[in-house]
Amino acid sequence: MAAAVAEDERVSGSSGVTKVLKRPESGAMVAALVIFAWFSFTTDAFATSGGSSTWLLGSSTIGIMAVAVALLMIGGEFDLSAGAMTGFTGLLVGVLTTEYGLNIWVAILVALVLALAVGALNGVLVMKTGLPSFIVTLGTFFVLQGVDLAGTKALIGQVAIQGMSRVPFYDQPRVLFGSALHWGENGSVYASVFWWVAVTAVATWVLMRTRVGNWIFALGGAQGAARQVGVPVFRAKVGLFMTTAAAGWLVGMLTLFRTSTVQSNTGVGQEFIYIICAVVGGCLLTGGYGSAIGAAFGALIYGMVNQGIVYSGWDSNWLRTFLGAMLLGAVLLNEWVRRRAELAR
Amino acid sequence: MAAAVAEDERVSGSSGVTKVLKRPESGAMVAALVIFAWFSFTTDAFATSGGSSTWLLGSSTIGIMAVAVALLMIGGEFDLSAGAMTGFTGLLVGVLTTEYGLNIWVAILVALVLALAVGALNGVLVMKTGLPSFIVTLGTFFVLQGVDLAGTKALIGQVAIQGMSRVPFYDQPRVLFGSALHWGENGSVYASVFWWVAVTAVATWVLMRTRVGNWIFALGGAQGAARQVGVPVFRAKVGLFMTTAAAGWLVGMLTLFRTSTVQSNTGVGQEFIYIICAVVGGCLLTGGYGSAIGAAFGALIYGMVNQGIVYSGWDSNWLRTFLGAMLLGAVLLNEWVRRRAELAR
Amino acid sequence: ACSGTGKEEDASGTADSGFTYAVITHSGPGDAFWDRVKSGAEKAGKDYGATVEYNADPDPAKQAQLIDAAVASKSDGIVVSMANPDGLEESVKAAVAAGIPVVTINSGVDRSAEFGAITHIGQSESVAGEAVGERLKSEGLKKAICVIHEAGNVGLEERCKSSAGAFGAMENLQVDGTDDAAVQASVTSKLQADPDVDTVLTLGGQYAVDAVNAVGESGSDAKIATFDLSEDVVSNIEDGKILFAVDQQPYVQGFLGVTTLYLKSVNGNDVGGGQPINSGPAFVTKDNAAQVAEYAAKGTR
Amino acid sequence: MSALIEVRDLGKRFGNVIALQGISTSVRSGEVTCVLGDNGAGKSTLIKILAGSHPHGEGTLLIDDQERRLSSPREALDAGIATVYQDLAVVPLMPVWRNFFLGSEVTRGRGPLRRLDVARMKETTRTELAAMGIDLRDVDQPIGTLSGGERQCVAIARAVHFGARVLILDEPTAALGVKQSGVVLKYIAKARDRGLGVVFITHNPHHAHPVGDRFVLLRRGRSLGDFAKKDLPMDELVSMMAGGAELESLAHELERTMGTDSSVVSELRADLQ
Amino acid sequence: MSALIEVRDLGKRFGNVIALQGISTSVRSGEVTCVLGDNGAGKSTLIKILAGSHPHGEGTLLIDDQERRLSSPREALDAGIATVYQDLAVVPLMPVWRNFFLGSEVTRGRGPLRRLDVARMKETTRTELAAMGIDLRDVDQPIGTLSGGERQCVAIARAVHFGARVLILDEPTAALGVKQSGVVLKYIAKARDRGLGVVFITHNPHHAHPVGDRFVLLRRGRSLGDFAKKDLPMDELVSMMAGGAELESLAHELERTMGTDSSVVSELRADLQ
Ligand SMILES: Nc1ncnc2c1ncn2[C@@H]1O[C@H](COP(=O)(O)OP(=O)(O)OP(=O)(O)O)[C@@H](O)[C@H]1O
Ligand SMILES: Nc1ncnc2c1ncn2[C@@H]1O[C@H](COP(=O)(O)OP(=O)(O)OP(=O)(O)O)[C@@H](O)[C@H]1O
Ligand SMILES: [Mg+2]
Ligand SMILES: [Mg+2]
Repeated sequence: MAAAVAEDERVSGSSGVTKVLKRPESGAMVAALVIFAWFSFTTDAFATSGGSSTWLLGSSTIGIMAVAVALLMIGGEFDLSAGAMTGFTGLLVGVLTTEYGLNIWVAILVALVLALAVGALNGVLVMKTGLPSFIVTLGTFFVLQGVDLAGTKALIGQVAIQGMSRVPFYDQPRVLFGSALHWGENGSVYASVFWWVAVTAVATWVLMRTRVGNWIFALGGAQGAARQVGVPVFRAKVGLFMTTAAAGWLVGMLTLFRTSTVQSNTGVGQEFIYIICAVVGGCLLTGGYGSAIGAAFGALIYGMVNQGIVYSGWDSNWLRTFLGAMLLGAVLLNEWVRRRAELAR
Repeated sequence: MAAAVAEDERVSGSSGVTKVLKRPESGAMVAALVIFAWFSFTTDAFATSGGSSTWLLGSSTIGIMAVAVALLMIGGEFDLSAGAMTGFTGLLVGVLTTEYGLNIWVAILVALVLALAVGALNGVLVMKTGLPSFIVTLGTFFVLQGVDLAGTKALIGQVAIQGMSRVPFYDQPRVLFGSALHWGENGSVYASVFWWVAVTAVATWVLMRTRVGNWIFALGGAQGAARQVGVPVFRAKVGLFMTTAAAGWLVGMLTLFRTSTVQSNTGVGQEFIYIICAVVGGCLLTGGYGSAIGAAFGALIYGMVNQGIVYSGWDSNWLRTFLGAMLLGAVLLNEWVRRRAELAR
Repeated sequence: ACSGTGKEEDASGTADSGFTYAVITHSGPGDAFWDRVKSGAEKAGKDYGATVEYNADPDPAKQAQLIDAAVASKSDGIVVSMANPDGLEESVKAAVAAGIPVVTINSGVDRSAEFGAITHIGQSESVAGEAVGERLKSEGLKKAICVIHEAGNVGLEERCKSSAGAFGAMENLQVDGTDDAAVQASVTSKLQADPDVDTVLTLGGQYAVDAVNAVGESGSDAKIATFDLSEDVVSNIEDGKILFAVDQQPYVQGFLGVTTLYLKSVNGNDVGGGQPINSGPAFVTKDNAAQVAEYAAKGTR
Repeated sequence: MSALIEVRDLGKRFGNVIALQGISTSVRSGEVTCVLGDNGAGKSTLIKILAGSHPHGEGTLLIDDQERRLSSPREALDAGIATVYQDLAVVPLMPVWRNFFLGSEVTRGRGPLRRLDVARMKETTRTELAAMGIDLRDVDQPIGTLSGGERQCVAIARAVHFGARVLILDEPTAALGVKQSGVVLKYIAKARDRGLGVVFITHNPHHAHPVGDRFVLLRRGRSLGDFAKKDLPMDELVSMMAGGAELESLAHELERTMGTDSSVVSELRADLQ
Repeated sequence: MSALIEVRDLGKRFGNVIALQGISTSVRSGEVTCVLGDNGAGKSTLIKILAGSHPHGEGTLLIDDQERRLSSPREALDAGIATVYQDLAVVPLMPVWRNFFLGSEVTRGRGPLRRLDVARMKETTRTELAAMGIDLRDVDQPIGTLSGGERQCVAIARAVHFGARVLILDEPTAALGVKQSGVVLKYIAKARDRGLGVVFITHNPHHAHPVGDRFVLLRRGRSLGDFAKKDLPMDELVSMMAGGAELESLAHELERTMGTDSSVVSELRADLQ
């Protein structure tokens, strides 16, 4: 039968707009716009240069992790150790430099290697034991949390890194991880914002345009089928866990070099925020569907709501209530947009 | 073709033992035994009457929630508001009685009704919007957390209920929820332990021997298929969410009437402990498989490890590390037992 | 038992006296204040050749279980902080009834004697809070925010509440204490949103450092005060970036708690004679910062 | 006699995909309605509408002469319509017997003691399957571990067991061996004789023609007509299903590759005559 | 000529279920090996062992005369064995073209700029499917929204496209219409002519006989023998597949319900002669 060159009579017209709106991230984009507009109109400072600096900063570190976690989630796994990892790497660099006088660049490298090792361990455990990653990485999370607290305490006698800024060559990595571009009245765009954009761009490229991206979708969508058509399931999964760990390292460095300190409970409890952002950004919890840009927008929504509530001057005891209501609103809007797009003619 | 009455030649022999070991909870049972044996031998107080009272008590409240959460998880959903719910109901009764002088039984009833309403809301939102329950109940969790904190502060000016024991008729519900049977040297079995056993028994009965139980498995295993064969999906799901909320209420009452106080952050962060216990007990995170007894054993493992570490006198900074390692060990053992059973001839 | 992970110069200690003391507080994991209480208790244990087992849980129900566990394992004494006395009443009374000496520390001073404790060491958060509030007021400050880094924590709420009581216009700001970027961003936002705020009160040394960054960034000239010390806080005080820090001397609370139990064990003493013992509060300002810097660096102040 | 189910001008679209358009037919008591058509013609979609699994778009759906809009399979089941779906509607992790009775469990006892009658359900499952020529090793094994055909048989046996007035079967014989296919055809004939209305989808004209009373032909979402058996002899049915001319050219081509004596070719030729 | 794949005394069990026992056969270049048998006989299990999806239990598996134990489908693919699984091995949420090329993606560019050649992959998918008589509306739609037969065609087209030396097909024609079935048979014949070894599973003796060169019959996990085409005329094949005597009684029964003139019955009768 000849291939139908003309428009198929079984397809009613569909515009370019609905095609864009069908993407997983479309809903989150619209929700982000709505929230931005809302806070811009209702508060004075939100949309100023100074105001936007704060919520961009707050979103950026969460955003980097959310993007990595989104990749992993599309691949069908969770990483609950991601939050503790940010503290772990920061503490490691802090301890190695302030207490043992290691060269700061070497310390940064050591932290990266260790993070990757933990990531690989997560991946190998998940694949070899067949246990759900939720449980395996929860185990690593607990272990890391204990190591962060007890290890730091045992090595430096306190529970937070102190005196980081007096470490030799501190300023070199600080340029990379902790500096800021100033603009407007009192706006500053931190390095982490640029990292965030870069990570999102790379992740999107990988996901949409490379073989590995194709595999990630397949792993989450139907691991058995992926295996049957010859996707290297083991390597791809372990790689995903290592990616998340590397992102944890990056965020650890960003935190350490901006605030010049890390505490032993840094990042604990954040792992769910990352997952939330990924889901708000359109990722399926069950894997196989989602986007990196979406997760970045999810983080933006979270960051804007978090700071917007402060700008609005609402009683901050209710913070969590507002946050919950807004997140729910955002996902509802998100879902609604996507459904509309799918039903659109 | 005649039905094969004689042993089918395509089935190699299988003993009764492997049949038992194939149940989802078998691994958790073995793991619980191992952990009990370990702490009994390595510490003095663990297996005494006084020692076992503490870990039984600790396991019981978690266990009640874990069983309810396991039902929900088998049905394919999560409830992240379960932890905050325990605080919410306790605070509600506390505020209504100490501040507004409401009759204590009426207050308890009001709390139950409100809890069920929140549960129903969770369920209806999940079913009507098609959003994952992870996100919807996370929203409710945030909202409840804010209400717990800000509401309590606004109404009674502090964040913990005080003076509960001076409320009229306090002793009546206390018999039901907060009393203890004393035995041995200084052992006491609290009411919550009995409630735990009862809840587990009822849940097991429902799951294994009733129509609703059949539906729960089907909902989690393949909701579409369940719908197609006529299972009332909507009602069953909403019912499950309400069950979890009711369990939250029960635990709230048990906490309030044993300690005579509840704080505004009671239960926050516990929601994941419940999920962990259910998974350790053999429930699949993706739904469709698991057991109530397993979840109860999961809670027992968690409770024993938590207290056992204290009895062992290990440095509490490492608590989380030990906890993580032990949980991982327990699930690994669990998985190993089940695999062995499945491969057994 | 592997207690004493803090860095100790004298590894020898005294001969083992065979006593075991349980220290049970309402701290969350990794809290810097309670870490110093722990250090003090462990140092005392080491000095007296006793085993100190430190455990903590912010949930009163779980804290009560920890007390029960100490009773079950027949401790020679219990040090307990009572942030929520109602929740611990039964367990503390049971411990006393079982003949185990109990010392309360930090909070719960007004119920201590009633429950049968030997004495109470340190003062409730409210005393420190009031002192901070008054001091801020005397500095001529008008409007403050109190940064709560852990939602619903009884001790933190108490600090803010009593500071506000003494100070006047003070508003709570809830932040996420496990994400320093978020803490800094939230404080900045608050300062931008409300330019009248001239005081930031934080409840932990770590968050004071975040607040210093935030104040710099927002272009506000708000003053910063904080509960608890750390090395960075002390250096910031010396630089004039932090007005003062209030030091409840947590190390003393832990050390004296164990000491009191030890004296009871070896000599039958009832330290304090039924009266509470104060451990502070002491203010660390630019004038005396240099003196505490050394100890803050060691993590004992 | 009036129709059990009647559809008029039915249409359905998924987003911008038009899956069905302008379909009219009826299902009568004691009759087998065959729905035939190419892959992707819309047969399963039509069936899912009748079974309450998808609500319909345009057009009207009459059940017992009442205009209805089924919003759940439960409604269809309550109206006496039992369905075997092409994707089978089984829960892979659940034991065979639980799947068999899912949604229509047998209980005994009363009040809070009302419980599943496990022994009876297992027994029924075993005998119903044995009657189809499937002797399972163990009705307690998860249905996901059965072979494709075994699963198909479970689904058919279930629908036959619970079918009250209308039995809908979507390609029930596709995964089945010759023997099992024969059994299914027998079931269809029996159901018809009991006075049920049957809707039967198949690609195999040799299965459709002997048991069918009326034939609905779909092509690319549209109906090519609704024929009574007498108006549609076997050969015409076959050529309509495969689209005459195309089949001719296919036979030619196969002849070249396989030789004229190949039975595929001769079969095709025979069908074309 | 030596065999591409040879199995000797192969066995496989799942827990205490013995799915296969003592199977011996071979796959040769330019030959079609048909595997026949009842539902649940173990055909898919055998195929999954050859495709590397299950490791085998007892017995030996030789590929190119080397003893092998395949532990992943990748190994089988690398040995030139492409498979169409009965459960299709597709990822429902992914677009059709991504499924088509999954695991064997076409890229362009080099180093970090190496990227998927989306346009080419889409085009290939479209043309390969059109060649099977499936004209998709949109190769970008999730494969989960295709009809059963359309999905089947994607899986077949994929295996044919990537099949290097051995092509394994597990009931490829089950969900297909007459026309598409013919196309698949043509593909099989073509692949054989190109010198590939083909393993073909089907329930339809009319599909198996014309294209098959050797026939392996399975029953309840055991082999009933491995026959060359010349030793096994069509009628004997049919009666072996359905189990002679049982078929006879079935024909009787159907005759009673449907009348002697029914074509199912006459077909059965014809097969039995
Ligand atoms: N949920 C859906 N979303 C989008 N398109 C769909 C959906 N379900 C079905 N379709 C499309 O509608 C058309 C008809 O599908 P249907 O399953 O009814 O075909 P069929 O006649 O049963 O084919 P087969 O014989 O292969 O089973 C198909 O082309 C399919 O792509
Ligand atoms: N993972 C498994 N666990 C347990 N039993 C299994 C498993 N896979 C297959 N079986 C059993 O092995 C037997 C053979 O199954 P198989 O799928 O190979 O049959 P088949 O010949 O392909 O049948 P069909 O023609 O119906 O597809 C079946 O009875 C099935 O129940
Ligand atoms: Mg179909
Ligand atoms: Mg098969």
